[in-house]
Amino acid sequence: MNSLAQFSVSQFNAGLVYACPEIFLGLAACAILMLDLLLNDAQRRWTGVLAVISLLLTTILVTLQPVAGKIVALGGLFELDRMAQVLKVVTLLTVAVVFVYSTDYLQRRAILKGEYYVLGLFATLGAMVLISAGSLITLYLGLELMSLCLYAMVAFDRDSGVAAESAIKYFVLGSMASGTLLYGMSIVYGMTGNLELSAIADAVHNGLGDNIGLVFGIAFLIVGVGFKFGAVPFHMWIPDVYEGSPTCVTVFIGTASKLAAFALAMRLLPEALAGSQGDWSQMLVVVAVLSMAVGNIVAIAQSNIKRMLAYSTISHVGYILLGILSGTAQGYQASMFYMISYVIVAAGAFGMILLLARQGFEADKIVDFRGLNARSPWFAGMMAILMFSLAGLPPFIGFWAKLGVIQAVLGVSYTWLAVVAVLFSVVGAFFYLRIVKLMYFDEPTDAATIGGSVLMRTVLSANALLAFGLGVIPGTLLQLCQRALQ
Amino acid sequence: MFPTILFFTFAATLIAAALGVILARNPVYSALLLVLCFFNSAVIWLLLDAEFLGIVLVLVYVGAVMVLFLFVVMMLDINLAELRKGLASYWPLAVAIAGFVVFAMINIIVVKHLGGMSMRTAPALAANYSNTRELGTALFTRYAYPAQIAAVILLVASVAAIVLTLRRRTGGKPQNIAQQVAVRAKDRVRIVKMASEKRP
Amino acid sequence: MQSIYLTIALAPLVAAVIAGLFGKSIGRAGAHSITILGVGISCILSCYVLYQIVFAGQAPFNGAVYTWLVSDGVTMDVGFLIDRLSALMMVVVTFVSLMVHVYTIGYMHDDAGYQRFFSYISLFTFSMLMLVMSNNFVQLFFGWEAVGVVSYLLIGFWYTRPTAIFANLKAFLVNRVGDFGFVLGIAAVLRYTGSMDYATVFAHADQIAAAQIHVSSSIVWPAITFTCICLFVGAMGKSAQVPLHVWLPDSMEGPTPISALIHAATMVTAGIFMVARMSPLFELSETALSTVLIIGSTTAFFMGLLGIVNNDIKRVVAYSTLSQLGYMTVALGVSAYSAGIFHLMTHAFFKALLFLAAGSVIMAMHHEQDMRKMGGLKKYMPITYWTCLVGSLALIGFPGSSGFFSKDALIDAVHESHRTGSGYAYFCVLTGVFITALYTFRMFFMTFEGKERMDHHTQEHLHESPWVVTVPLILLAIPSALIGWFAVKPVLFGDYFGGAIHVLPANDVLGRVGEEFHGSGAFVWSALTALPVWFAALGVFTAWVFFLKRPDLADSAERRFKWLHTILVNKYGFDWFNEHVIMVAARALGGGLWRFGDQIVIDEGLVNGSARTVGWLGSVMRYAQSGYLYHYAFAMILGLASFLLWILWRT
Amino acid sequence: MMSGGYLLSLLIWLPIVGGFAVLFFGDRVLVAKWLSLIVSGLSLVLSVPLWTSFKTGTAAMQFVERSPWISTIHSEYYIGVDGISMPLILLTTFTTVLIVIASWTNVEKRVAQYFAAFLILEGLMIGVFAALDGVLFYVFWEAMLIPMFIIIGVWGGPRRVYATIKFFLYTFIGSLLMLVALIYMYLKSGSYELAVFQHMPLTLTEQTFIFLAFFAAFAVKVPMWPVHTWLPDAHVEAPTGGSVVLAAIMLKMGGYGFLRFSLPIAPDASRELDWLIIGLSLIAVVYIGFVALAQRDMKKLIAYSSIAHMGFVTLGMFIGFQIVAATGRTSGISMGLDGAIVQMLSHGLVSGAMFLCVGVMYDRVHSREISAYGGVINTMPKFAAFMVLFALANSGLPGTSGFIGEFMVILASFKANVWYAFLAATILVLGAAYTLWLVKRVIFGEVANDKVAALKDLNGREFLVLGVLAAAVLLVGLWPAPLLDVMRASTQQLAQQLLVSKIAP
Amino acid sequence: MITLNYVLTLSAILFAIAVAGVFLNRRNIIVLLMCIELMLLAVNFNFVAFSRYLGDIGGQIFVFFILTVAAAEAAIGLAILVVVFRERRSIEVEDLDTLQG
Repeated sequence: MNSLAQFSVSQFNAGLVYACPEIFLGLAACAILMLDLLLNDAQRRWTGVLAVISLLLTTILVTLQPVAGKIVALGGLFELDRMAQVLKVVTLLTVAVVFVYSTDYLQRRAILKGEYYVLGLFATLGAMVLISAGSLITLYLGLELMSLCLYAMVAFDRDSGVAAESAIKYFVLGSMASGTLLYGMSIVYGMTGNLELSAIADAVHNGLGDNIGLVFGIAFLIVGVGFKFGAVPFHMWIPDVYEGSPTCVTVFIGTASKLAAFALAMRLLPEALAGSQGDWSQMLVVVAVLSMAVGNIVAIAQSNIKRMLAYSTISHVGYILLGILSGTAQGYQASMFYMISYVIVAAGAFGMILLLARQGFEADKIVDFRGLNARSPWFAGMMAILMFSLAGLPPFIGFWAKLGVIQAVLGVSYTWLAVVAVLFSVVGAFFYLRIVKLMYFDEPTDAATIGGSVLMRTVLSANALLAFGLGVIPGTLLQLCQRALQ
Repeated sequence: MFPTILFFTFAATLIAAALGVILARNPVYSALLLVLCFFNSAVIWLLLDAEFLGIVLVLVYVGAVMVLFLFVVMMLDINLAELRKGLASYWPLAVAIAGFVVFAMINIIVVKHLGGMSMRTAPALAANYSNTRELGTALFTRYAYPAQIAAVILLVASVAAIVLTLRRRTGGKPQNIAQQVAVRAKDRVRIVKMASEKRP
Repeated sequence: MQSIYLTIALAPLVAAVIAGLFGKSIGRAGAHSITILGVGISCILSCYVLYQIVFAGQAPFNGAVYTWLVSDGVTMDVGFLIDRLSALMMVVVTFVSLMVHVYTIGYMHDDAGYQRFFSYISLFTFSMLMLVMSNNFVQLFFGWEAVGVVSYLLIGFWYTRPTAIFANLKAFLVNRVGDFGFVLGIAAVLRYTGSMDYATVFAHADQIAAAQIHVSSSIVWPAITFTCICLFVGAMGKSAQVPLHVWLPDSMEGPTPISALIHAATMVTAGIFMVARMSPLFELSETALSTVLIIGSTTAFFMGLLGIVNNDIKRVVAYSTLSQLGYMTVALGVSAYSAGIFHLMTHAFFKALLFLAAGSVIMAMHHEQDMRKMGGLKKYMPITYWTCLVGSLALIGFPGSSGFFSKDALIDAVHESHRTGSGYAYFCVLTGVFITALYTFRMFFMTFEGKERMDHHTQEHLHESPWVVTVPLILLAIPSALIGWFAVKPVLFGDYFGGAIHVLPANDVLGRVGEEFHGSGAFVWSALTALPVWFAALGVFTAWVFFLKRPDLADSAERRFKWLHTILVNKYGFDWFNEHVIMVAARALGGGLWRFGDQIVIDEGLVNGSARTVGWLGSVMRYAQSGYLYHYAFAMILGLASFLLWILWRT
Repeated sequence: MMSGGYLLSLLIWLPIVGGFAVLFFGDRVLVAKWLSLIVSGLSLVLSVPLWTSFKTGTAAMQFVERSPWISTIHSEYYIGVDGISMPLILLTTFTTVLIVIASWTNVEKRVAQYFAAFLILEGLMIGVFAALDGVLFYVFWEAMLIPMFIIIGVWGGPRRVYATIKFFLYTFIGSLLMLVALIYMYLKSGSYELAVFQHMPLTLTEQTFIFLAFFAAFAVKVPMWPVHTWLPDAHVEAPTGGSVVLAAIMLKMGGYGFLRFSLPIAPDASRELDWLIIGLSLIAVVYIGFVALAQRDMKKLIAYSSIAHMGFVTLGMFIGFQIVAATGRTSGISMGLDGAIVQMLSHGLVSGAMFLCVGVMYDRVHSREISAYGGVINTMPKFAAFMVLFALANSGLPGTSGFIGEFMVILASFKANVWYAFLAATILVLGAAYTLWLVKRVIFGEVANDKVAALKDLNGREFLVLGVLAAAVLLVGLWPAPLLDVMRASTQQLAQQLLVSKIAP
Repeated sequence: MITLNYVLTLSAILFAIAVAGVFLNRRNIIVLLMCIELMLLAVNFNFVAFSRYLGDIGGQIFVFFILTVAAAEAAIGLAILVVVFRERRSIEVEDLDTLQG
């Protein structure tokens, strides 16, 4: 009971500097919550604009932070390292993009409410807390802050029965997963006597590595991590939630929350439990293989594109886990690159659905993409870039992601795993191709012009072109990931 | 010895009540049994020298959360007759799996001693040890940051709950703050200039 | 000199290209003028070359024109080897070709594809010259295939005729079967000598002789035998030896000039020429030569028989060609290469003559080829009649005619030989003489003598062919009749060929025959008492009896020997076998492999099957996603439980 | 290594950039066409210096460009050509121009996209042949699939979707396994440079797996039996231009891959597994030859013929080990290699021309069934002449390009084993049988129906395209020496590399 | 003396009961929410016990936050439940099967 002994007020206050992006974002969210009250429905778009501005400002704050090595602050509960910085920037920008995509969609469906942005900002805040967590407590609180916002956002369209259904499924299973995660945390806490990640890591290194008690706790942790990621067999919520949620929330879940899940996994497994890498990577092998298999195979049978993308997410999670399970710095870098590239591509893909959606028409059936090339060659091209990227074809960003993780597993002599991974990606290519096929080979059944504001169209194009540009010149992002995880 | 007996008594009640929660046909019973669970837990926590948390558990959970549960159960006007369905059809398998999970957990905790960890004995407490003060000190110094996050979580919870459940009744006359703020004088007051009447 | 050789080869090519590509603009006259000019130049220069080599004593020329390619240290050139053998062949080829060119002016007069035809035959001349002038195997093969292609194009010249396009495909494919062997032979030559050049290869022939080929773990063949037989398979295709002879009769679907040029005088003899050229190799393998001998004699005898029953004037001549090619092959088989070449030369003249005469008849008969509808043409077409008679006599080996010298020497050589199969061969060639005479004069009598069996309309328009037709006939008749007198001594018994043909002393049957040679006159005289002449006379007599005097006898004989007649009419069933067994089997095999192997096993089974399996798995696995929360939770717990199980099991 | 400015880069990127330009400015059909013609023509012109400035007599890479690309995985933008790849690049630029001209009027929908796809494809294909870095190679290799997928899928026939997806997945699966092998070698050597791969020691087991992975990629592309069934489908459904580029260049990628990767990187495994390749090659020749006989669709027939001819390519490449085993000497290895490369080039010209011929007829009659034709020569004599020429070239007539490769491979394989040569030589008969039978049924004979009767002979554009190809076929056939001179140093070096064991002591 | 074993075992059983409650229940979503509370309770037991036996206040702090979060979770969960009920007029788990496949 010596907590006070280590504590120094001045140090704590000094540490607040590092948390200033989080503080700013929290304050901004509160401010927007208040300001929104002052706007009438016609002016509601301004809430979105403010939210995006605050996100961009936060991004600037994050990038301004000089990071060299790992900074631990706020009583050890806050950690700032390069990985955190990169992930935060990506998360913030992703959310900003998601907000841009969402506004039109919400407005056309007459559910544009300021709370959407507020909850989104708070969820982002939760993700940031999670990314910068230095202790199991902050890890958990950040996770819950984000999850609770997401539960609410899913159910946000109160008139949609499927949204409510998916919300309750998400909520129940998510809470259960949190509970399991917590159980694991409690065991890890009990085994190591510490909540701080660095202290846990030390304890694990000092002889706890293979301890059955610790492995027992890790099993529970992996259930929690697996759930947040959406890895098989903890993936069951993903298709239902992706399909049922309003698409603008789906894209949030599919992108920003995945980044947070990645941070969760990275903080827990490689950082805190590096000493038990042999154990958790074996569990992850099973999860990864199952994810790749189920994700890719079941996606073939889908007719709803959101659902298909959900299964696609599951399969990509399998690939991301490949990098993590390899347990090498190179593998973590590969996973991080994969994660970021996946987020870029997924945001674009959902953005396309949002672009095509109209009043009373979700554009979430795969066949809704039929003949897109005839309707809009430009956006068909963009979607094709995204799909080929998801399929892992060069010269698109998805290829480098796959290259990295395969390199990672081969690096630890999991040759069979690499072969399995590539075989399943062939299966996966099939359903991405199907969308390209519909867009290019079929005649349109729908002659409506493509809507969307200029801003949204610009951002969406930029998003897709990023998937192409980073595919041609992936070096910068690869280096970023490399430096983030030396 | 006495604490041990107390522990076993309350633990047994706790487990029985917990089983009741998941098996009871009427959600009201479940809720009440859950209340019982919390009471028992609170007692056991007291036995573990976590006085403050024990009390908080009763106050917060029994006093607030469970009341909320009961309130919702009542409010939703659920047709209890329809709820009288049994367990999931694959329940033998489910129970077996659950049984296995329990077995595995206990095996690891008790037989394998959690890798030697669960053999540990509790350190003695200082004579002037105050659980509440310790907790308070920690919470408002070292853990100030998570405390703030917890505050945000509660804020989010209330915002979310309101967003999800607040319905404006048609025919009601709610305040429209935005309208009120945005109002301008010319909308409300019309200055009419009238030519002075001329006397015929 | 090299430029002369080049001119000889290229002049017809240039002419062919001009006539082929610009036929429309230069017109008919232009086309035949230019091609005749081209071939004429070649012919004259060839004669000059022959003169230079034979009489002026010029040394053989062996040199490259340009390097075709170099790979792996093996240089493949385009080059010429001009020695006595090739010079002789060049003269024969260009001369006959020139005659045919002239003749064509008349024969193809009304044909729409006039220019095209001239272009083809000129191209053929080029190809044939490349073949005979070659100094290496690659160019030999080039010429070999090129003449095949032109033959293909010419047989199918009247491309709307179903029979013609069937025949040309057949010709090409059967020839390809031969080439199949030929290529393997060339490959073997390269394998054991490391060169494609005649000179080098022949110099290293002993390397082939020393080598052995492991056909399987237990069977070992001498490489030389293998090589020679493979090469001979090529010759069998081109020179229409049994069983690869089937294309030649059908090739008569082409216009008659090319039957004369390609399918009698030149191309079909390429095989003979090639074997003679390869004599340094063949000499080293008794087995190969025996094979050659047996195949040749079989062809000579059995194909001759077919001539007796056929009624199509051109086909009779064609079977005769087959039979005569068999004779030449027999000569090769007994190492009497010179005799083979000599017969080749005489045959080129008289057979071209016969074909052209037949063509002349056909023209007169308005493209009627059935001899049963002819007869008594003698009085309408005297020049044709007389030239044809010269040709026929040469063919049957009438003493003093060119064919007599070549054939008689050949038979003597066979008689002298003790090679395995020579007894059989002797029987065949001897009996063949009788058969030759029989079918030749059957044709001659049925066409020119006896009753006029044509319809009235045709009869009214019968007349002698124009000069462009008759002049070549006459020009060919002269060597047909006379060349033997001059050539027999140097070519057969003198050392005409010098180093061009290589015969081991032990095999030198001609040398032995030559010991009794005392000048052409004496040769003729002594032959009068020998069997072949009497056999020939008997043949002519039989023909006279059966087909002129008492045609009813022929009919009764036909009835009596129905079975034999049936066999002969069906050409021993080769065509039936090829069409109903080989072709059907090949197509059935192809269809079977395609439908079963490709479509069912690979496509349906492996490719679509695995796709379907994945799709099926997907739709099955969807059911796990039941929509029920408790299933979802259960799946998670199953995952957790399996982790726990793994932990427990691990310890 | 000799440097040559930025010529190769220009060759790669000019068509790609040009393709995008066509996409953007191609709203007016004529603009798209002329722009495409200019870009492809310029590429052809630019590729000529590759030949003229090429230094024969050295196996070193020429026109080398090298600059850092992705430092984290030590992958470089590293390109260059040697005697093996240079002719293939020329073939690519040459064919693309012809395709652009040939497609001038027979594309009706989405013209700009069509031409753009071909231009982009051209750049990517040149990239494949020029890449000297494993990752760079792979990027081009895979990216190539995309335009081809679109070409077949958008402008193809009725079963185009099945065909194009089959094509895509078939090749994708093989390529990914190759990727695994590339990464494996990178992890071992720390570089993606092909030259490093070629010189790094590897155990036999490693080599075997690497070889099999490469085999999966290249055998599909070649294609070898039994992974060939995508090709007939793809060919039949593809538009003419697609078929041409597929036959003329894409199939060559597999052969090129064997030369550049399998043989030099895994020589010991190649030696151990040469029976597999030789066996499959011979099956391709004989089995596929028979299958081709049974075809009723012209394109399918030519497609099968392609498979059979590509069998010679693989046979020629892998025959070397058996030659050494049988004769104890090395002479013959490089003849097999030379033959294989010449066969690739020749097949590019001949089968491309054959597909163009079919395209010419298809444009008029809209049928590819053999039975829909007959007696085409009566109405299209000029066309018939070309078709017969190409058919003869396809059946390996000396004097045409089709002969050289086959001949050399047969010569080489005889050195190894009589039976190899025997089976290989069956193509003389089978090849002639299916090709000329096709000619007989389509070209010769009486006019079969009204559609044939109404046929119009070649127009100037078609005549130009076929004429140029015919000239090329004859030129290569009659004087292949310059081609062989260009390749010699490279193939001889490769022949030596094959014999040096890479198994680390 | 209450050993750590006892508490951990109790917690394990509670946890299992809670989990079983989630996947056995096909009746009523409210019970699911209760099960989740139960699960968190089990976890809290662990933390409290470990905190005591390790002599570290951190565990109890964690419990404090878990309680907070659990309250918030309950609020949001119930809110969602209300939304579901308004849409479906039912809170049966089995009725929530629109989304599947």
